[in-house]
Amino acid sequence: MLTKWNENRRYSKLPLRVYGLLLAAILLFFFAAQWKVSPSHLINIVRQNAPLGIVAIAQTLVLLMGGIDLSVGAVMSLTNILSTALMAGNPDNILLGVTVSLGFALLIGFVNGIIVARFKMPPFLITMAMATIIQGGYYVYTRGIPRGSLPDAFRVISEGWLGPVPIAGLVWLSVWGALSLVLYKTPYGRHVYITGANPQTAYLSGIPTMGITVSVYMLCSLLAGLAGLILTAFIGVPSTGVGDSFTLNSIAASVVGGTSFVGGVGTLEGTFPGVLIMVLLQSTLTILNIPEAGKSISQGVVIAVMVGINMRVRKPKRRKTA
Amino acid sequence: MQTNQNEVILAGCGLCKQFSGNPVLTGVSIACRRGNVLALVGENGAGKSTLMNILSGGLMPDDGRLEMDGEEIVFSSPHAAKARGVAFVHQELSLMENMTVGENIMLGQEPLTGRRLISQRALHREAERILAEIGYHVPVERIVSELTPAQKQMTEIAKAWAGKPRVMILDEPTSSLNKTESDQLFRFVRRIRDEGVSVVLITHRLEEIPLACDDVMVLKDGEMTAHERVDRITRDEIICRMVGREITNTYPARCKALSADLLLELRDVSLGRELSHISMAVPRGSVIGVGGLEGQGQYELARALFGIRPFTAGEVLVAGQPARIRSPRSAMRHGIAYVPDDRKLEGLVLPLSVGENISMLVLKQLCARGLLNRRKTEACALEGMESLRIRAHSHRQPVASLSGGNQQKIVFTKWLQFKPKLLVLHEPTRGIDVQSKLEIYELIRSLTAQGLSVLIFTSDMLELIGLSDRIYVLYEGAVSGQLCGEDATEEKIMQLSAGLGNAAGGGEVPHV
Amino acid sequence: MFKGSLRKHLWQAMPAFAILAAMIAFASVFSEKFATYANIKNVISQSSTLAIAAIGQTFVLLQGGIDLSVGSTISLSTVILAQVSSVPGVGIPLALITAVLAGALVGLINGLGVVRFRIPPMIITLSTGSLVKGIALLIQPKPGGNISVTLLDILTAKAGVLNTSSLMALALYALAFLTLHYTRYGRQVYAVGNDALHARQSGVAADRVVVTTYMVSGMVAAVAGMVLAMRVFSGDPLIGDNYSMDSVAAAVVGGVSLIGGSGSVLGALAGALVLGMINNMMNMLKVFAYYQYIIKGAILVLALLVFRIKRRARTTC
Amino acid sequence: SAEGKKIKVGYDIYYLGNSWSVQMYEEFKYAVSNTQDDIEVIYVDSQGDADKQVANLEDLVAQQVDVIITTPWSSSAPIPVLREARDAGIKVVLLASTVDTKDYDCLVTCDETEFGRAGAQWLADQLGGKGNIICLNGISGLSTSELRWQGAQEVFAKYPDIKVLASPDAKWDYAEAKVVVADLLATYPQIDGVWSQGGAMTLGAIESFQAANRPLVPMTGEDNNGYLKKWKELQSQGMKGIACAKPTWLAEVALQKAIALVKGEAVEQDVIYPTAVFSDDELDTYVRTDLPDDFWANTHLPDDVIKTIFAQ
Ligand SMILES: Nc1ncnc2c1ncn2[C@@H]1O[C@H](COP(=O)(O)OP(=O)(O)OP(=O)(O)O)[C@@H](O)[C@H]1O
Ligand SMILES: Nc1ncnc2c1ncn2[C@@H]1O[C@H](COP(=O)(O)OP(=O)(O)OP(=O)(O)O)[C@@H](O)[C@H]1O
Ligand SMILES: [Mg+2]
Ligand SMILES: [Mg+2]
Repeated sequence: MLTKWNENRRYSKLPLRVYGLLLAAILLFFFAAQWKVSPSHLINIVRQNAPLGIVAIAQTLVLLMGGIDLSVGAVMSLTNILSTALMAGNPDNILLGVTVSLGFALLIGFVNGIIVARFKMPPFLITMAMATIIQGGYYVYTRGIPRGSLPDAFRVISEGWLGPVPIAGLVWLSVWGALSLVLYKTPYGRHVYITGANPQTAYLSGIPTMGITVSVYMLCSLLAGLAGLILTAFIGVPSTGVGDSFTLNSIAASVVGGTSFVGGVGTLEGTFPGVLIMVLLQSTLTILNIPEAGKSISQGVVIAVMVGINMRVRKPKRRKTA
Repeated sequence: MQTNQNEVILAGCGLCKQFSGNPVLTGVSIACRRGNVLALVGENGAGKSTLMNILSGGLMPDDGRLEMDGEEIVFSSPHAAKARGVAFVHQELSLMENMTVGENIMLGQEPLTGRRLISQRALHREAERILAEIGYHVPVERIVSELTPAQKQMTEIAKAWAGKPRVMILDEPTSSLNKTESDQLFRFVRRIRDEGVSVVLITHRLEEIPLACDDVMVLKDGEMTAHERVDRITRDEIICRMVGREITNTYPARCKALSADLLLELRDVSLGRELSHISMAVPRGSVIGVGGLEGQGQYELARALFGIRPFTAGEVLVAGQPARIRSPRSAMRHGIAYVPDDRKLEGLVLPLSVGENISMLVLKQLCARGLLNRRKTEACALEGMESLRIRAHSHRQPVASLSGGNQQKIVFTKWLQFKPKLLVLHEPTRGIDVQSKLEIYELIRSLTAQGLSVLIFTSDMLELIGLSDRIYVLYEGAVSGQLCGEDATEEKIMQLSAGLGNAAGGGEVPHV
Repeated sequence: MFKGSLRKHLWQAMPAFAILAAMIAFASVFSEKFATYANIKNVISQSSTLAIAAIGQTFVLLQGGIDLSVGSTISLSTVILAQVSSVPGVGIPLALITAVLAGALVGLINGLGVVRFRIPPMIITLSTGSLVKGIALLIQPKPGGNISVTLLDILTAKAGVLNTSSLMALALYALAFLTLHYTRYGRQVYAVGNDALHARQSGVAADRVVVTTYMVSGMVAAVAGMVLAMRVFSGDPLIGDNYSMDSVAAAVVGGVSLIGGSGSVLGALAGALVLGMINNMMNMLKVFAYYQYIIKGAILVLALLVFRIKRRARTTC
Repeated sequence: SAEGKKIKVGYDIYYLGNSWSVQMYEEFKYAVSNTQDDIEVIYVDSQGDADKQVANLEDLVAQQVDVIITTPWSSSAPIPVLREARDAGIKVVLLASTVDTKDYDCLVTCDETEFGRAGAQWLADQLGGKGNIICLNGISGLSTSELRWQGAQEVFAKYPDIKVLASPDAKWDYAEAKVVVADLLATYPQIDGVWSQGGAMTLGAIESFQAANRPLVPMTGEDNNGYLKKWKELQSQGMKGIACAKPTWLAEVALQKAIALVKGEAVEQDVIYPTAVFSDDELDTYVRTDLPDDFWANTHLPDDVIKTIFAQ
């Protein structure tokens, strides 16, 4: 029994260490707030960060598949502008706003995926260029002044509670759960890992690598669109560039959670604490009233140290054999 | 064998090594002597590469010590070992794909001009000289990624030799070489031995041992089980020490008559300028071998069959029906499986586990209600490991941490799970130990008995002769002749390989 | 003329030169003001900061890393110059030395983070970028400061369309070209970028090579910061932000592989000029701002796509 | 730049991603369409990037415009290029933001420190010179943000009993402010007032107070319609607010000055308007419930133009 447990632990993929770091981050947060904060504030933090949580899951998927998507932030901004413009405060238009903005998100993911997969282009630059194009697109569309507003009914996804559970948090957790199931329990998910770790082997094993790549970029954009909608529900207004900061944050959260850039390594179970660690850190710094310069410094140091700890323990330094 | 002074250059005493708690070497001692060639043999995963890594500074032993010229020494890095004259040609090639052959060979010792800048001209001239010294020709200005595996292997050896080492360790250097090339290598090895270099040669082709080696050392499960002069030990004894029991018959009996029922037929297929008008027939339940010198179109033919770079002309018939094979997926739909020659790049997914690699082609079958079933996937993985005796601690271990031979077996198992009708094997036993080889041969035979056909591309002459029911020999992208299993001899094959047709009814239309 | 792998590396830079030529031709035809002395001078001075930063980025990319702290290092360098250079007497040399040393230190931290603590390059450089930005904000919370006028005169002294800064950029390119292609160190940078493990097995002190490339990048970014400080005649803790991404884009448009091991620093020069010219070209063609984003993105994609350089299948980020 | 010739104006929009900047640009365009003079405008966009702004100004110089109208993103970066422009005989009009030298022909703006002071003074009065407050800043390192904060600090320094609990950056951004204020509310049981640099931050702060079920406290803000609407909505519940306003019609003035300069008329160098302050009583005249949040109240644009620009 014990050996069995031991063996399970040795080859376990659950990133326990990240949860350890999360615990540390929570303690630090409470310590900084001198234990005055009520634990329900933590639930609120989960609620408020559902957009980041979801977009980080999206980013993790792409990283697992061996890519990267620097256009998620722009997609979120686009969804914000499109959905508010289309809903224009009218509850009857919610469906229209949601479908059209998610449709655009899917289209962007499709273009990203096709260019990356079909023409074997580096996703780092392609998605970066895509972000610029999207930005230009919504400037042209809005002429600089975003229009429209949200019907109150729509804001339920950010402000609503089911008893003690915030709906936004629920959406986040269900996205996590659903994609975990897909990633670990379906052939498709396996194919994502295989394609990410070695596209050549994947191709020679009859895995439709092009389809996998395109679909993952589409899924990523779709999730970014969803995150953008929830963010919009939070903000309640259209505003250019609301999603921009989410690109780098989603990558940082994925990596803090143990996902690697080389593809095929990482889990969604790590991304969840990764996101919370990032935002708790941010809140801790606000509470401690650290000025911007100090925030910048401590954020840099803490992320580096956390990823460093994570990496170091995961892969003990060893000179490799042939 | 004129033995020279028995002076020991590099020695390891009582070396021990564990990986995550699993002992791989337990108290092995080894001595590399001046002017001596030591053959190191053992099953896959016996610890040969690990031992050599320790000798050459790639790994630190957990216990035991190294001595050089009688003094204790600690190599902190491969660089340190190299500086002391210990060169190691790794089992897995370690060339810089984006550099030229010459730049690779001279890496770290580039000739400098007066202004301390690299002289590219002198560099390539020098590289050419080193290659000539070994007795090979490889175009020195070619980018490495464009080379054949054999050319890469030679470049690798030249690179090691460029540093004028006193101890040269070669880890399975012949696994990607054909007979002529191997012979050339052995001539070189004998020559540098006579110059006083100490050579350690790891190989799974036991017949090569007498050709070049003075001593044999056998490893089994991380322990030394024999250390003898070559002339005092027989091949069977070596095998016995390796596996712990006696093995006699190496090649299983071939099937008597080829079936008239063709599973695959190639009619006049061509591929650009690389393959021209090839016709071949693969009867059901047979093993068809394809031989020839390196680079005569074997690589292209194997890959075209699997749809990676499809034929540009001609007809392919699968089970009598014309088939359009445009991609690996369509090849798989026709029941074709392909075990590629480069396992790391094309056969495995290194960060994933043994089980995930084995089951990757049959995921659909392992599902229950659309979701992967844990019990089924585990059973699949365990059965796959069992069938080829894959040596791993657990099916959840990452494939990257397995020994080379075991990795090769995983690629093999993976494709067997797929239950193909035609198995295209490209150097299937590269780096596999004798016993496992035998097991694979037997497996191939038992599969053919059940109606599976096998098309095997190999540079191992004995394997080609021993296993094939019919042999096609390629020369410059065309079939230069075919031989029936019984008639095949090394000479005939060599003749055909050199483009000297008509050796044995070569060129006849391949019908049964 | 060039032997060995250099020919291949230079070949990869061709698309960037072609795009550059096409852009110049297009703009000269459709805008009478484009090919004027005043504007050529503008293009050159607008591109020199990016061109210099791209040199360091190229070293890091070739070695298989990425440096996203370039932008903050540039800002820090401007701030150091603004704070120190006008101290009477020792100001100028002290400022230059401090800035370069600071850049080297940033690079050292990046390098050690990568080799000692195995933090992915993108993350460690983003982190140090954040750290350095904080330090720059601490030193000088808002744009301004006193840059030495003597220094300004030196660095903006003109020689035709070129000034000291652009001449410096050219000199750095020549130096980088020789270093990368004609020294053992350069060879090692490529070797590590091809495969760090194999390079190590071949006796390359890979860790040291990695660390030095980050230090080169940091120091070169500091120089880029000086050039920028002269352009804006002040220190500014935020001004460099865009250079991190742009320097990567410049190098990659110039054919430097994001997975390391191939490409040439000359390509990075062409890439930097392409990027540096997009804005100018559109201003000269009077393209309205809204469309500039779209065109800039499209040119980036085009630069990579049109020529569809066959890369290794394994293109990670 | 002789009489009767077409006047070439280079207008630098400092940041298209900022609705205030866009409204100012619309105001400028409207003024252009109304002017009697024969002018041609070349627009460039600096994307809130000091470095890009310098490049854009250089490009305007190369195009030999007669006058440049720019909103310096950094108070020092454009100095060399503006000098170069003036050496080339180009007039320079600074709009809504200044540089650290006098190397310009005309400056049209409001006093930023006054903006900070006015809000802070009002808040201090509301609190009776005593209480815990939080302050929401823009972006550290930008002159607007630094100047407004400087003005506020001058006032708070006079009231030793006013304690600034925290003064984080919220980037004039609604979402950022909402998160930051939520964190501060969770930590500090007693917050008596909010000083904000405006933008959409005050709106975010109000919503966070509401979400945390905390009583509303006096808050300062800008004439951003989103904030005004919220304030109006909550006025009946006792919400106390103030809006400092930097007018977008400064652009109209800038154009007039630019034309005058090119024509060789005398123009005073510094045209500095006082910060307009809207208090509770004036709210009704400025709030526009029919317009979106991104509208800024202190404008000279006629209603029909506003309606087309901000059409829902
Ligand atoms: N070596 C490879 N490794 C991974 N995926 C590959 C590889 N080659 C092709 N693919 C993928 O397989 C699918 C189809 O392959 P196919 O051979 O038809 O490529 P292709 O688009 O025709 O390219 P080309 O025109 O260069 O031959 C695509 O998803 C492609 O991305
Ligand atoms: N880095 C590692 N981590 C964990 N286990 C390892 C590692 N390297 C080697 N091993 C294990 O050590 C054992 C010996 O490996 P080694 O590579 O020395 O075998 P070998 O004798 O060279 O076999 P082959 O003939 O297949 O090359 C194998 O069981 C292998 O799984
Ligand atoms: Mg081995
Ligand atoms: Mg094709």
